[in-house]
Amino acid sequence: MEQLHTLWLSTGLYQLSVGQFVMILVGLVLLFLAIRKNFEPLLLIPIGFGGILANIPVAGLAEPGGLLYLIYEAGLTTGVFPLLIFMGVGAMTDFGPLLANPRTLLLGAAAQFGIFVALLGALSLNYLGLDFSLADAASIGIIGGADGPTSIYVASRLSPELLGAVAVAAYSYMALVPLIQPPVIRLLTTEKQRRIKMEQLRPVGRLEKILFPILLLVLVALLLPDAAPLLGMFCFGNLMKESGVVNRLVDTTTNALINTLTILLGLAVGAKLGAEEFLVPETLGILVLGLAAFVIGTGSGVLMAQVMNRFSKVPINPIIGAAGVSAVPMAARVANRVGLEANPQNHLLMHAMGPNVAGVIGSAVAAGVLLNLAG
Amino acid sequence: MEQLHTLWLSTGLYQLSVGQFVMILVGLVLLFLAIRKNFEPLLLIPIGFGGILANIPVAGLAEPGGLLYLIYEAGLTTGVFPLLIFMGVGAMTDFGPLLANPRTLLLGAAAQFGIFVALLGALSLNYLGLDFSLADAASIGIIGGADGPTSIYVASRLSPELLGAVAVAAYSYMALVPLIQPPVIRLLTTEKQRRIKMEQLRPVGRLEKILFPILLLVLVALLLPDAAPLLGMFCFGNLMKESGVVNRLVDTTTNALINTLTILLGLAVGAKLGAEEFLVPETLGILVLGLAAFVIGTGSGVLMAQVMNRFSKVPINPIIGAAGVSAVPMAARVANRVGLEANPQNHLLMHAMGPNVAGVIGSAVAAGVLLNLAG
Amino acid sequence: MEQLHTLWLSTGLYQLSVGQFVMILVGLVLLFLAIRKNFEPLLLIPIGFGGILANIPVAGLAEPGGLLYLIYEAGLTTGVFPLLIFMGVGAMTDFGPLLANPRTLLLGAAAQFGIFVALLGALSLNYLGLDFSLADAASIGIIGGADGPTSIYVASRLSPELLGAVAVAAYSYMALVPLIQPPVIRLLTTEKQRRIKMEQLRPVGRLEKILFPILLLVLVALLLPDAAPLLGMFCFGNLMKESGVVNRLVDTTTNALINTLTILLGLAVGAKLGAEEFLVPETLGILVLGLAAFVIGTGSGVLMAQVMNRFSKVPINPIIGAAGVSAVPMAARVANRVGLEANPQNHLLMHAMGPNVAGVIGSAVAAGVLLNLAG
Amino acid sequence: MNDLLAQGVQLMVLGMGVVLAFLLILVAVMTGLSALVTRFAPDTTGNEPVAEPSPTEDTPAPHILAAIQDAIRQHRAQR
Amino acid sequence: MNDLLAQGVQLMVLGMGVVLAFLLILVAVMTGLSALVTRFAPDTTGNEPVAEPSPTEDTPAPHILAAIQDAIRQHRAQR
Amino acid sequence: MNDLLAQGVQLMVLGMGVVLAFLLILVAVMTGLSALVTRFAPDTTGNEPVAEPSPTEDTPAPHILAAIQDAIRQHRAQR
Ligand code: NA
Ligand code: NA
Ligand code: NA
Repeated sequence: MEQLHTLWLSTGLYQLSVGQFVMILVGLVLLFLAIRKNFEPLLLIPIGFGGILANIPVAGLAEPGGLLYLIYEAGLTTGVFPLLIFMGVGAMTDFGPLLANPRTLLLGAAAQFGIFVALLGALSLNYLGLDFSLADAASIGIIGGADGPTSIYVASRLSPELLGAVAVAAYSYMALVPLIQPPVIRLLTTEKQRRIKMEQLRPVGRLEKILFPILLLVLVALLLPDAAPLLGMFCFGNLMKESGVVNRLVDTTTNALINTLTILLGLAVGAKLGAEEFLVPETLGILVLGLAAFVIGTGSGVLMAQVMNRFSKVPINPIIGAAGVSAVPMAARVANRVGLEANPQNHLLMHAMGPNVAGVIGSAVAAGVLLNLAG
Repeated sequence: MEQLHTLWLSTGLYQLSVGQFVMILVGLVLLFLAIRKNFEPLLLIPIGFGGILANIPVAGLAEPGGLLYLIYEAGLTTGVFPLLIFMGVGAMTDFGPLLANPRTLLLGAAAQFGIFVALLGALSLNYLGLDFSLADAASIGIIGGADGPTSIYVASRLSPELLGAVAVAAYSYMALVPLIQPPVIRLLTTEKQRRIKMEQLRPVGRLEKILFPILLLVLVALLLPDAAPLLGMFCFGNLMKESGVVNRLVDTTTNALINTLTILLGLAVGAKLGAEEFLVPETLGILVLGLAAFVIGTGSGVLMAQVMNRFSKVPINPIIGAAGVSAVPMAARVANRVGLEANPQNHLLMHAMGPNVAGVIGSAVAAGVLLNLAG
Repeated sequence: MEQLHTLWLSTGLYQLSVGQFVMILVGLVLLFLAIRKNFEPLLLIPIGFGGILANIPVAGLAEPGGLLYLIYEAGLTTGVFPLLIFMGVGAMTDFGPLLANPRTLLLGAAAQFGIFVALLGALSLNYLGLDFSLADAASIGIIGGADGPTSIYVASRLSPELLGAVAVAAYSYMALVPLIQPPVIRLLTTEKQRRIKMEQLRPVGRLEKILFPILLLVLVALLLPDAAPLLGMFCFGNLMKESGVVNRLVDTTTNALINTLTILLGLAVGAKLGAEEFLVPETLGILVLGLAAFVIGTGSGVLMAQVMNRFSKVPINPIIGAAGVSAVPMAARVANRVGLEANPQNHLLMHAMGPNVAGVIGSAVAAGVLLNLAG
Repeated sequence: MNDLLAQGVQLMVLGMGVVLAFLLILVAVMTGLSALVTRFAPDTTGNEPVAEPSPTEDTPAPHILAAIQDAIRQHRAQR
Repeated sequence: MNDLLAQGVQLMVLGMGVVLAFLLILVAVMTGLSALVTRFAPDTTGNEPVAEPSPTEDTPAPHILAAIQDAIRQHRAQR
Repeated sequence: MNDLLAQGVQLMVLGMGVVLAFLLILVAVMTGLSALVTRFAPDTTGNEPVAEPSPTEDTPAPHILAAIQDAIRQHRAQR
């Protein structure tokens, strides 16, 4: 009888707080979006499920000793998961289109503007009663990098308590890129500009592809060591791929290893979806600012392309500037689709891949600056 | 000369204790059973080999700093290995047959009776001079769950010093299911009952299969949070599989990840086969009680089917009640085979899969109760 | 402005020391050798890249909290990585040729002589002003074992500060085996000896192959427990393979698991390529002694074959003695090639595989002795 | 000792009770679920997937896109 | 220093001694093993496996069983 | 608070400056790289690999060698 009482006291029905109930609903919504709407399911299924697990009362999965807590400590407090995932991303990235047209790097640079506008926006929200430190603002801004591992790495370093909201915003908006970007692109371009045909990209040889990650690494080492963990692992993965002599390592890196880490990363992020951390006004601010960052980044990329067209004879279709936010490869596909709407013969996909991967480098560089100066 | 002496003093021949010698023989027997008799080789080869390694004198593989010790601490003291393996099991489980015939869940519930009888039995053995606490008795009872990761998880939480014997008993009896169950089934059924044909199972749609793990998770969260780690990870794996949108994660989970963890889990369990822990009278008690738990669980499942036939017009072949112990998928196969002996046209395999996976849920629920009340 | 200064102070250009610059060049050379010259790329790409990362100023990747440091601590301070890799090597090794011709074990024993000569050589270098302890000398000697995981395991136990140089030397000379061994072989054999045809190897049954790793394990347990971690894991991998009943575990062990660990091991070794540890006169000594160890080991193997031919009627082609250093399977291939030069009909490959795998056992035994007596 | 046995019996009663209760509730929930699904989403009980297999799942990595472009380029070159 | 060299020589003698001794014992054991196997289990020296490849190794997961049943159901439906 | 905003503006200017500067340098380096490669290693800009696919990459494990020998033995036996 006493034990029955003990048992009842430890049921969820007795212990569940309103906040936990709401967060379980949030988790279910994420699962719905992932499964039914195909919102980045590789990440949002583990994150959503982890969020539910973290909010089960009594079980304490996200508290010291709990499974999610242990995964979080092992992989995110240390930074190991996002860095190794970034290695895998590097091993899946082809810099060929970028090497064939290096100036598209500037599109990837410009599109990072959204990061810093969102950062300022976060600090401004302090006037509305929210409470964001400079580090918090940097963690929010990096959502505009449109790159999951980079966002998670920065937020786990600077503002672990915001990690849940930042990661959810980052992956959600990446999934929403097909809805977010087209109106922005159309607003900032004319129909005629969107019809611009671009020159066929030159083929890029193996030697160039091998040397690129090495040169990038050396530049990072000399100029921006703070970006070395992220870009270093990224270049490492890419060099393994392009070297062509360690295919078995590349195979594991891009399959078993990245898949395992993706599951664990998602669960660890879910551990940060505790009600008391997530159900705060700041989260709303983060969601709004993240969206703003995506919009502004998209716009900056497009405008940079317009500016470059002023100064260059070889024209750039400004649509591909939008791919500079990264959100690989979704943003490049969106650019391709918008281009096809304007001119059904105009396949921009490969042209957009250049700024797309440039955006990955750009936001990693921005992450380095933020970690150095806002940390 | 002095060094030669040092070397001699550190040989196994000089240092080997009788207990270690016996345990090395036990390890060899496990390897023989695994390789020659095909006793759950996926687990018993790593466990048997780990047991031998743990008993090599001087080397100290199972002592602080040793490899097996480190693996044990990383994966079993934390509970991470059995939980992640349970995720993999979830990703390999099909709840279709259970969804097509929900009342077979009751068979999976009834078959857990063996757990609690063995628990009582363990406490009774205290009268014969053994020394089992309530936690110990719970760890022994859970052998009757006929589910490796569940048994190991519970034992590693409640009675780490019994883990070796519990795991060996659990996997050995799972391998012996084809010998243990048929006589029990025949004793408790008539030939005519064993010939009962069951209705064709209805097909189950994808939506139901997706919703099931989510509903199960919500029920666990509300009613039995103590079972949340086990059933949560199980449902997570199952949802990944049924969602159909993260196939690459499912592929890794059910191959590279579960295989790696199986090897490490086996070695870690082997670390608990040290002579001083295993060669005690308690081990004999554990082996006897484990067998009893399997027999009683099998019987309870069959009898529950008989009871259900009293109250229902749609008949259940009582043989499939035996599959309620779990021991997936061996017990379902045994049920199929016993059914074919009675009626060569009567394929019970799919009907037995329902109680079979129900037994996994049942023992995880029982584990939750035990962890809460006996911990 | 102040922040710009902060940023400038943290650039690599400002902070890079000469030593770090040199080590980055060393890393680039290793990458060049790995990619262009195919020097053991599976290890030297991760090691070389890890070496560059470790020498990026400010980033602190190899300092406490840094990624490489964490990987090093998790995998090498504990010894887990080389031991699990050795399990994978065991799962890829076929003892058939050795079982068909057991006396070739003696070639694998003799070839370990290089280890001990290099050890003595290291101690002698103390007269030239270097500073090697007995443990250091043992770590250097083990390079002559021509076996990566064994060398790394011993060095990480006995002299972590020499690990970088030892690993680089070991893998470089393994890659250089096709250049190092042929002249030594030709010097110590006559053309006529190199033409010796060897008897066809008998087929070896499955039972023998299963029993071999078990017997080896038992011998290690009884006679040389210090070699138990290395040889135990090696035998475990081999038993899994030969048992034929856990193919899915073997598949993961020899692919996803060993590949992941190889990447991590390489990066961890790179963490020990810090300028202040590597750019010391001792490193030059290590490189010279490592080469000497390979040469002497090769010679000892060949001479042992000559000696055995004195006492046996069944002749051994002395070339295959060179394969006793291990460097699997490169040294066996070199033996095959040198044999074909002398007699284009004479395929020595399978005959050389016997001493080749014997050399793995031999150096693991030597490692056990060194760990016991020099530790 | 007697006390321990009593605790054991209590645990047995409670444990089997919880297991049976939980799985009975689950039977009810599953039956309800099945009824709901059959009523409101009957098409999905067949073999058709609930959602069309999404083309964006497991998105092709950029290097596949590069390979595609290579193919396009060669195709154009041949014309 | 001299002392260290002496230790080194001792280690060399002992080390090579142990390596040779251990591998010699292993030669003896392997030869004995081979003789025993050839005498008592000669069939297994051929290419036949010791035990028939067990059908229960790597047991098909339940969802494969489900697929099989699906196939059976469709087969019956077609008749 | 005002101070924080000022820091934010500074961070924005500096951050965008560094991103643009770094990527501009990278553009220059890539253009240089491309020019160098085209001048000194022009053959490699085609589709031929820089080095012949090395036969020693991913060296066949010993058990594959054993399988090969098995095949050779059987082949000889058949003659
Ligand atoms: Na970006
Ligand atoms: Na069960
Ligand atoms: Na060796």
